[in-house]
Amino acid sequence: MKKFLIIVIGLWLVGCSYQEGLEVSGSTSVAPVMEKLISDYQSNHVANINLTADGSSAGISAALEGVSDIGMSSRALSKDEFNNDIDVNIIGIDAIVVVLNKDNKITNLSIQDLHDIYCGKKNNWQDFGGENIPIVLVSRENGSGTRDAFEDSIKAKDANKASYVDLYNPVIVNSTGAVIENVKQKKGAIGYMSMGSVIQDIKAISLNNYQANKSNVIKKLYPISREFYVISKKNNIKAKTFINYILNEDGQHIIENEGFIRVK
Amino acid sequence: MKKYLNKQLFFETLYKLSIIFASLLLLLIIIFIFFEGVPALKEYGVFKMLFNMSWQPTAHEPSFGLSKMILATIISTLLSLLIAIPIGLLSSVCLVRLVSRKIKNIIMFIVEILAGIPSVIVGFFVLKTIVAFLYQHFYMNIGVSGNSMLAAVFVLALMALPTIITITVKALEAVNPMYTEASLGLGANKIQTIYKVELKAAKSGIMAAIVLGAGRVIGETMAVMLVSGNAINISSNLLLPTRTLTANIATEMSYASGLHQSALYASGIVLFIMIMLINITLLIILNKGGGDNA
Amino acid sequence: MDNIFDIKNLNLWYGSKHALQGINLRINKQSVVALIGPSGCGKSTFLRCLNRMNDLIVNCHIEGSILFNKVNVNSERYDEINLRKKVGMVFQRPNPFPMSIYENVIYGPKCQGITNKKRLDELVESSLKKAALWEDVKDRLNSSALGLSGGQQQRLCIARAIAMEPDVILMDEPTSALDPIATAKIEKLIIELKANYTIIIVTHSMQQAARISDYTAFFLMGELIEYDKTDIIFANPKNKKTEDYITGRFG
Amino acid sequence: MLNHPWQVKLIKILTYLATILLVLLVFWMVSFIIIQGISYLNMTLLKESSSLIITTLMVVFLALLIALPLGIFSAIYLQVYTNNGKLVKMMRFSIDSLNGVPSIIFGLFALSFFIYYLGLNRSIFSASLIMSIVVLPLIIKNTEEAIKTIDIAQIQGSLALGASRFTTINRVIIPYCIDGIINGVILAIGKIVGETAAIMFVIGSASSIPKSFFEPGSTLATKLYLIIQEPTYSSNGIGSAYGIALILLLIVVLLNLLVKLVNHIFMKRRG
Repeated sequence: MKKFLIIVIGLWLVGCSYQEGLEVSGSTSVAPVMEKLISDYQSNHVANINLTADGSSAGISAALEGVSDIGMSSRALSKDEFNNDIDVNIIGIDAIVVVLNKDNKITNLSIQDLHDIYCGKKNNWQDFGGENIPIVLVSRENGSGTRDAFEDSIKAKDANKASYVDLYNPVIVNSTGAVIENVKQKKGAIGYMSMGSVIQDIKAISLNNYQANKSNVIKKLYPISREFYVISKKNNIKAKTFINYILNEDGQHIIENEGFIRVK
Repeated sequence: MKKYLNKQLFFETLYKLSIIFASLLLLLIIIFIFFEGVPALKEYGVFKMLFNMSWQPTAHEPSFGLSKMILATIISTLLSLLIAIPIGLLSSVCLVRLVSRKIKNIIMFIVEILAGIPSVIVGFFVLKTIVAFLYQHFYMNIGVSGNSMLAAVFVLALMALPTIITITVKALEAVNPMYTEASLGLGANKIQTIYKVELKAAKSGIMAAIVLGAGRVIGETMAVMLVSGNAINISSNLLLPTRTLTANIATEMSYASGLHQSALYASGIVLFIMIMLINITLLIILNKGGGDNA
Repeated sequence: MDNIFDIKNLNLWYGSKHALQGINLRINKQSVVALIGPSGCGKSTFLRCLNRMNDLIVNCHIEGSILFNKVNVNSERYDEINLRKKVGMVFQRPNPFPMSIYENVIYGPKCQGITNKKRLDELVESSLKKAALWEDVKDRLNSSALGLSGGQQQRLCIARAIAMEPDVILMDEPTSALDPIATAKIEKLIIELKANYTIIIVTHSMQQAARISDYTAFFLMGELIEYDKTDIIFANPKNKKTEDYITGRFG
Repeated sequence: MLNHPWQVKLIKILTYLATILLVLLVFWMVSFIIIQGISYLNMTLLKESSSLIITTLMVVFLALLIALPLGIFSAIYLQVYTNNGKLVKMMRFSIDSLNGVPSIIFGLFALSFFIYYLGLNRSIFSASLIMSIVVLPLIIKNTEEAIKTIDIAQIQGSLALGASRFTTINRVIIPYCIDGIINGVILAIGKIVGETAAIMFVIGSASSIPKSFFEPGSTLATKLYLIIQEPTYSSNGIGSAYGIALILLLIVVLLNLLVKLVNHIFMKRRG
């Protein structure tokens, strides 16, 4: 009986201590690609990097207060967030793609169309030249960076940045895969996700007649995209070396094959 | 003798510590849930949180109105009981009185399997059958996606059945045989005896079964989240999607932070209070009705 | 005086236990028959055969014929529900249902399909009057039956049985759970009921048998030892075993 | 109601119908999982879900390692050392209420207590801690039920022979209520294997076999939830979800058979 107690207490203590290292926190949309960057960086550099995905605003404030060495954000910093002892770098651009069911004949929609669809003004594919099938909205949950950026671009929010979409019976899911699954299963479904996540079971369409490719996105012809920012203190050398790794060839290569658009 | 005594003392204190720790766990849970949930309650106000309709956690001035979700939780629970109680009570009566002991044991084994099936599998099953069926046949209606209150009610009814049946069967078996004999003695047949006398005598046991079934259902998360569509709305059309308190927590917790996360904990507090109310009503039922089938 | 029950060569087994052996007995209409004997002698088992309550017991096997108004009721073809309409039963411990007095009395008739309110009210009044309970409860018919005293509850059970308008009322030690005053009231009631019902009563008390019964049957170890008029049984019984039991030498 | 023969017949039919409907519902669900899952139940799936099974076993092992002693000691204290005072009623109510707490609330508590307050990272260890709390009431209640069935004569017999309460516990009570404890353990395993909401915030996720308790992991149930949501990211899509669901179902059926077996053995021993 005594042996057992010692084991339990031992397990408890070991659990609590974990190694210190480079703290990276912030946007949930940037986190997946950051995870790949970290594991690649650690394979040939001695560094212990800890990643937490708790949202862009949390990442920005953590970097400003120095709680995290590097803050990730999928939205631009607001004026009062910016100060001059931090530097802000764009490491990649993520185009948000609108996806439809494979049987849906529609191949292009305008930003205004998307606004009408997600704000319940139009609810049948016939209005856009498709079949007579009601539209089923598939949306991400509150707090998802992708939803935030998408609804900003199509102006589906009111002045208080409160989303209208909830009023029109959307199917709300909390992962990209679930968006794919719902769009794949339901004829009338419409969804959105990062360009890199699209697979052949569903159909990505062009917006304002522009395909979501590298040149259209960089030239801002493709209407819905967002930059991935990393924020760090100027004097933080460890952070700077990791950021330089991200901005040079092998970092950018990883960003590209994760489906995002490289900046360098 | 000295060594022996303090070994006994050691273990008896260990017994005491164990039970004290076990009893304090509930308190620990209450403390931490309230600790996390209070900021949002204070910031947004308890009254507004309970009765405001709009849930916009990521807006500039966020609103954390839970009323639509509280209503969805209550409605889905009541509707699922509306299905589970008749089936549960009727099959319990059948098991206790109308079928042979062997058949009863087989069916009770099946009920135990249903009780043991993880809720994620029940949700998965309903997602791939009922939800798919609803969309195939009702996709022409605006807003219908298969994921709906109806699918959630079906899942919750499946969840409530084992609880209701096991406890109702126990209650019926505990009915004093003198009532049965008295009724049969007066020329009543088996069905009349069961429904006019035995169900009345086992009344408090059956009420406990229903209340426990409600408790089991109101806290269900995984299965509901998979099939309900998670849209924040309440509508008389059961084919439209809805979101319960539990689904709200599970859906948004992974990416929530700051006040948003605290608001999710607050919806956990609301759910917890609902469960405690159910436990207390259960206590009242069992104490009050304890005597009538002595 | 033609007989209401004619039992011929009745045998009963609980699994392997031979509880009733070769019972032959005739019971006349409008008479009170007492069944006496030491505990476990089978008198209650015999009583329960008369309204087939033993059917409830799982491994109970019955042979022989029980003629009720010349019809053998101890067969699958005869519906025991009809039998129990005609043969009411009162149990040892008063067992009114957890309902109101009114609902208790009309329970039987309602199960037979009598739903006309006026008819039910008449039945309630006549049954409670016959059971000498009407005066005590006529202004609180809707109050719970569990609120009555032990004696009143037993009389309510009798009223409940009478409401079925049976020919026979079986009573399984009806007063053993009651105080002497309530017992006296029940005994007086039984004697009055003799006018329109046949009453078959199992009792432990030989004084009770002597006081209220016309005929007495003495059971011992599953056999019917002697059956005759009550005063003959108690004055000069033919069988030695009956005499030993009556004078308390064993049992 | 029920006073006319046709009403009686109707209710009788409805009673039988309800039971048939109940059995059909369960058969429909079980057969759906089996039919869909059987074609995926092959070596590749077993190899692929080996990490899930190992993780699940690790959580079961550690959760029981904590909950068993705690639960048995608590049950013993409640049954042997206390009368039914006010304090004991409070303790019983809090344990019964703990049993009624929905698993999502345990998930919230685990996140705020283990992860934020104690600073543990999202790992199998944290999941095991919360699961030990979830199953604790089950262990206590089953052990108590078993202790209750010991007839007082045996306990008094031992005490009468001068044995202290403590030795009576070791010699009479614990050996006697082994089957109650085993029942509790089997039910607890069933609950741990099927649990998702209570551990989803604290267990993280992983696709390889965990090297230690302090790594994130995926149990059969949490992985099933992920695959149902995102079938495209798993090797044979929704198929592996059906496969895992079938494995989980087999475990549940096995556990229920085990309970029947244990009751049968000990019923004979108790005579």
